[in-house]
Amino acid sequence: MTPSAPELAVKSSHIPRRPKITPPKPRKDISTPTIALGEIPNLQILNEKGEISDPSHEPKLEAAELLRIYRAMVLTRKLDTRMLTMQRQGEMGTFAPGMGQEATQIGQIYPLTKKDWFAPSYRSFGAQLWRGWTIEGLMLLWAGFFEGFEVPEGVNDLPFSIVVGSHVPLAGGIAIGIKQRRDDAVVVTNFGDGAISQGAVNEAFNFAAVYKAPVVFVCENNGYAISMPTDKQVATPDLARRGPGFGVPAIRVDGNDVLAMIVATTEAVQMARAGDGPSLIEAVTYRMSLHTTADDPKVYRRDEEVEQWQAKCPIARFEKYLMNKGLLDPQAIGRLGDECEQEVLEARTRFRERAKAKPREVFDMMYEELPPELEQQKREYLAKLDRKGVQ
Amino acid sequence: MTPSAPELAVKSSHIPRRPKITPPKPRKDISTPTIALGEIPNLQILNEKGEISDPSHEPKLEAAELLRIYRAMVLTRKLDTRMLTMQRQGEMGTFAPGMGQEATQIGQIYPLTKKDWFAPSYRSFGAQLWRGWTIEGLMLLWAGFFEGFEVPEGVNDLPFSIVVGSHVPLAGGIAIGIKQRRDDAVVVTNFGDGAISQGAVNEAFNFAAVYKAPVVFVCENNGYAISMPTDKQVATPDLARRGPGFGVPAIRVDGNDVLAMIVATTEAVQMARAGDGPSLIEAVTYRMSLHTTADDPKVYRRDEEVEQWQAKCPIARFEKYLMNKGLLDPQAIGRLGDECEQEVLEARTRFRERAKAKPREVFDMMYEELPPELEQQKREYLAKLDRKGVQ
Amino acid sequence: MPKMNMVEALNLALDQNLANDDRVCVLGEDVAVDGGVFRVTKGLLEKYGEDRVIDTPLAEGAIIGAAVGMAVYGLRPVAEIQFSGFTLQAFDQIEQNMARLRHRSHGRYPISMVMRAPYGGGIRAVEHHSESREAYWAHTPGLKVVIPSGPRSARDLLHAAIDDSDPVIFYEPKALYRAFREDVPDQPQKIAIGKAQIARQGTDITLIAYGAMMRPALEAAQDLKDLHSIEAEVIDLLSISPMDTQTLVDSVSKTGRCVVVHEGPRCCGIAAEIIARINEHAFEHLLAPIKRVTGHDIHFPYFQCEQHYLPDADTIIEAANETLQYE
Amino acid sequence: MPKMNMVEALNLALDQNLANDDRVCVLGEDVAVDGGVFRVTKGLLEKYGEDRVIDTPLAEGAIIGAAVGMAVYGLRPVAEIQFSGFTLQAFDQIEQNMARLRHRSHGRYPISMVMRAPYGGGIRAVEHHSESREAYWAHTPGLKVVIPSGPRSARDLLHAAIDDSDPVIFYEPKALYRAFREDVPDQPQKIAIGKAQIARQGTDITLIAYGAMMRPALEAAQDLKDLHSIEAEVIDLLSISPMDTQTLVDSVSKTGRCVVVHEGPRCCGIAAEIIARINEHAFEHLLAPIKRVTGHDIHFPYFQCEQHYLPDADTIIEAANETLQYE
Ligand SMILES: Cc1ncc(C[n+]2csc(CCOP(=O)(O)OP(=O)(O)O)c2C)c(N)n1
Ligand SMILES: Cc1ncc(C[n+]2csc(CCOP(=O)(O)OP(=O)(O)O)c2C)c(N)n1
Ligand SMILES: [Mg+2]
Ligand SMILES: [Mg+2]
Repeated sequence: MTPSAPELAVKSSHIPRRPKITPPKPRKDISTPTIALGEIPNLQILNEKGEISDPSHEPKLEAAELLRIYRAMVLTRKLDTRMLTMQRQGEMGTFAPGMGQEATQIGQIYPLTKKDWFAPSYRSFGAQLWRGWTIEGLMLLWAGFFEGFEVPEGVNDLPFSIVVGSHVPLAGGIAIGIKQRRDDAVVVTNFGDGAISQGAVNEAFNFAAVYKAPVVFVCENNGYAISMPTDKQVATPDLARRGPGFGVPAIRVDGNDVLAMIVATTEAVQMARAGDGPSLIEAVTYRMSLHTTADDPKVYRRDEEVEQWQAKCPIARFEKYLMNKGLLDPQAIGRLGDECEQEVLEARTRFRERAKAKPREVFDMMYEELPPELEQQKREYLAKLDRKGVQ
Repeated sequence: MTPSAPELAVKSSHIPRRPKITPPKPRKDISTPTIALGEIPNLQILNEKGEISDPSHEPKLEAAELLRIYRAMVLTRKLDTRMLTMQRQGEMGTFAPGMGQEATQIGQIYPLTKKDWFAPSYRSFGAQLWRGWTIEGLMLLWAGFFEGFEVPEGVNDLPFSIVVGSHVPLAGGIAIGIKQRRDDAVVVTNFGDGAISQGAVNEAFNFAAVYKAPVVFVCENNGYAISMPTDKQVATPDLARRGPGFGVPAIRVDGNDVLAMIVATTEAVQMARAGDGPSLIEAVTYRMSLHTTADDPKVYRRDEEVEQWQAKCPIARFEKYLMNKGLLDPQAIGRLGDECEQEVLEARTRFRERAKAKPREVFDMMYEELPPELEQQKREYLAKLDRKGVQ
Repeated sequence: MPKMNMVEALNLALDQNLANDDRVCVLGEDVAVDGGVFRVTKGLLEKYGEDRVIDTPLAEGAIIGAAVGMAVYGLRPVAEIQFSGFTLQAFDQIEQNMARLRHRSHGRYPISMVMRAPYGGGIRAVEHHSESREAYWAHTPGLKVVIPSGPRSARDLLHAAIDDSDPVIFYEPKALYRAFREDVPDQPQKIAIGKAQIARQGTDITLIAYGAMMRPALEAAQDLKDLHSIEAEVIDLLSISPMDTQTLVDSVSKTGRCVVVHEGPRCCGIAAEIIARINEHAFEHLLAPIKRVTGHDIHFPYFQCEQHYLPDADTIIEAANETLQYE
Repeated sequence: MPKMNMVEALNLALDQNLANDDRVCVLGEDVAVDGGVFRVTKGLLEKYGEDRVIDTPLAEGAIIGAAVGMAVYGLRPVAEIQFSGFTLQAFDQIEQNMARLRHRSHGRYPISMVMRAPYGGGIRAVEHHSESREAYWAHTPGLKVVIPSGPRSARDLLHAAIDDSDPVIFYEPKALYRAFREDVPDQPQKIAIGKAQIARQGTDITLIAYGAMMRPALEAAQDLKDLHSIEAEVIDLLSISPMDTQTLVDSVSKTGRCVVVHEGPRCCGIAAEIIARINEHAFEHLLAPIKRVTGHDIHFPYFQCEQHYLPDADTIIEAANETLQYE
């Protein structure tokens, strides 16, 4: 019996002690490396020039699928760029741009089904769009409208977390629930190179390892936690090795290589689904843009460093690969870009229509039922709105 | 300029940026293994039969020194046993016996000087005695008398911590202070196999590694955290590997072998003093007695297990070694035991003399100066004592 | 009807809920094999298996984080924190996730879970084992906080807490765990979270207390009657948040005088909130300043002094008399 | 005397203390190279070097733990937590070590340190970035809590906090960081922690506020005067714990009426404590129930609604009028 979350429909009187896990269907199209507990393996499939550097792991994805992945990355970047403009024009609050991390974003949730779970941190536009969050929803919430946080129907995800690392133990908890119910879902959660210093994240590694919970930890090492470079955040040459210290197998992946991200996540998800427990993927990428729109990166990093990473752009690299494969040409690229831009602009229109503050709703969703004291506070507050003539 | 803690006597107007660290005097009498970042080394020097199993690391300590170590372990156990009797007779509060961990205790602080620091957890009788805490002081605090927590003159230690793991970040902080001041002191902190699951402890590993702070982490793996066996606490075959995941070199030591503990700690302390940063020592030992006097271990562990460990007793083992060396004979053992027993009993007498509750002092030590509101509460409280006729 | 102490009553409530609803599970340090350091979860592992009665590693933050995740998934976890002093290790998870996820998810993930923890003084414990910091949670929007005062209210309240679709902090007065026995019926009495109980009727003064302080409060009321012919009304708060303001206001409107009793620190404690509410709603009925008989704003004393520190019947009587004599 | 905003004034205080006392050091996320996300620590790294102006990994618990350790060693750390919402990650270290170590060590290790954190609403921030939970710390024995209301009090209070031999929580109203400028003398004015200031004299009603709420409170007082000829006395609390009860009681004894204003949640908030104290010490002078104009017991709203949620002059005037009209 598989429960349907969030409310388990049926109560079973007896829960079997032995796992009944759907055996994973090994994907024929993706050959996986080995996520390990010892030496940390490295994975890159597509090099910076867009050439296959590790043919043995090149996934055999269909053309349509490859283009879908490409489009998702382009859409992510278009949204990012547009939001920055909107922010600069005062239409958007402070937000965290994801430019440069598109491959990491799309790759990490590519192998998930709708019934799997995703617990993202705040810099996760790309993955959230792929999972089914709407563009206007994301715009709404970053513009300070509460309803942007509404989880869309059919999406099994947590709203993203603003508090660094604090959602990671929850991802483990969902996975513990899944395991208890012999559900065959898995959880993916992401967090940054800064987050890996949080006690909560390290506690979550241990819990997941102890319960062999089906959760994939994706650490997006984008080089910085605000101004703090990764090599001052930790004393190790990589972040992946944190995993084996807890018994969580790990791999270090070129996070600007969407194929490597897909392959590594596929293996990690298969492991989790098969009952083999958690794993940690360190995705090495770079935050091309600002930490948030309140940040000035010039204070703490050199332009040359940014330029070096420009050459490793995940979208350009994948573009070259697809062009070499004959799946894209400059025209198609232009058309696809326009299409994505259009999609973002249409969403912006819907966003603008919905961008109405609803100050009368701030007491909503606090509790199943508002207690009397809060009812009274609400009356007091509404009277104030009335006095001010606020609707 | 070396500061004297806790109050830095002189304010220097300029602090040098380059470390001026006293070069460590390599001990000729102790040859050390290599605490490592890769494969975790194991260290045992004295096997269960009291024979030297690793001659290359046998420390060349003088007879008097060996006997001092032996005596410290015996005294620790005598105190432990006596406190249990006192507790059963109602003269003592709940406390945490350390029986079986005497070698771990003495070994971990053996290489420290008075000006070094020690930040212990609650199960640290042996180490605290060695460092200069008095027996009656320890009795007082476990019997619920505040003054037992008074740090003796000349002892540079933290009072032990009851909250599992919470003192470990402080040890790191002291070490950061030491490093800032180019002081050549080091810090040793200990904690249990359960504590290693706490976020605070893992955060402290990272801080220490990042700042290369002179701190030695001693994890006393005594097999249990209350009822939780170590192999359910973590998913790794050992705890030492947690270190390298953070860039903290580690070693796994037979914690019932006091020579191995001394040798490993000596190396760790030398590393720290030389500016080479933190290290982690996993001391594999066993809690022979109760978790605390409120605990019934029969619920969660088998007698046979305890019996197996009895054979590995750290005191008996060292005793055999000293007897083989001709430094001890049954008579001397008996005499020394009686002496230690006597020392404990004399301390108990002093304890009993001082075991007077001082309810009028509960507002003391709260602040440098009591704020008016607390002055008022204190008056209120003293009036209540007056009414009750309590002195 | 069997007579039970509070430990047995809580165990019964957990047992019945585990039996009746397979979404319910129990997790925490030493709750399974050991049956809990106070034995509240004894025998549950044997009955419900290790999937539902879960020993956890030693990390309170992760326990609450995991429980919130399980609640998101649709389970109804009852997490035990071994002593309330260690709930601070989970403060971030409690405020940032447990209290907020219903709201943050726009209602999609109600966090129907309970965090149980023994709190309070009186058992000769070491540092950090005697605190009463329920006011932290009362000051935290999104939570409910309840505290029973005996075996029966413990059982009924725990049922109500597990049933609730919002996160409930369930503080257990550890001094009462084995202090006395009460009749505990087979089936729980439905009680609503947010309601206080009038434990003793009176007309001259209102004594408000909860948890372990109910015993000295009732004792004081009896003595006031016996020695001074004063009729004290005693209110057992039971639910700290939401608080049953109406019952408090009604009583004080009647008596005009009031003493509030709790163990926790005074500054910004529960008594302060009660005074503020009575000031707002029954100002015109007040005949004397409301007195606070509470813990002091100092660290809980080492145990040889705790009996002096903790509010007791004498202190309550003294405060009541001052209040009654106020002109 | 240079005119400064609060960020500059705080920077000056840190700079002077770093210069005058080499035990002082600054640590936190992004405080060194970046100069702090609000630029409060800008330029300090260049002047005092990376030993004393320390960028830390992203772990608030470890920051406070490290700072306590440094204080034990004899340094005087000023730890920055980037937003007060993340002090919860350090709650255990704050309560269990920072607040207690002087006591636990029987006076041997006074913890002379400051924890700075921006708090409060008004800057259109995301979730967890607008909270005001100073009451958590006021309820925690062993700490002091201060909150400035402008550049000058920020500078003087920060000096006092660093000078203090006890651990001080220093909350900075982030809405005021660049809101206005004040004359800030070269040398700090010695002010004692624990003292409130009468920001405006009056006879008809007392308005008590602190931090960013001082501005609407003063605005309300001006309007009450201009529109209703009411003379409101306005008190700037400055020190939340210890609290200057005497100044509050004296004022309310004179005016008989009082409104308390703060941003944080109402239940068990600072206003509740103030009401309790005035009730205890000035009961006979009270002519009307004391009103609370505070944040509500809900999560701080997403920023499009925050201006409605936050107390403002109008709401204070409304409350004052109700209080004044009470018979
Ligand atoms: C617990 C906590 N501390 C501090 C912050 C403030 N803050 C927001 S993002 C950030 C840096 C995060 O770095 P990283 O984890 O690498 O993620 P990235 O922003 O690079 O994606 C900080 C310090 C926060 N949101 N939560
Ligand atoms: C933060 C915290 N959580 C829970 C406890 C209760 N408790 C006291 S000792 C203990 C087990 C500790 O195990 P370990 O770290 O292995 O040390 P040991 O007792 O074996 O020496 C627990 C859970 C505590 N004191 N502190
Ligand atoms: Mg980052
Ligand atoms: Mg242990």
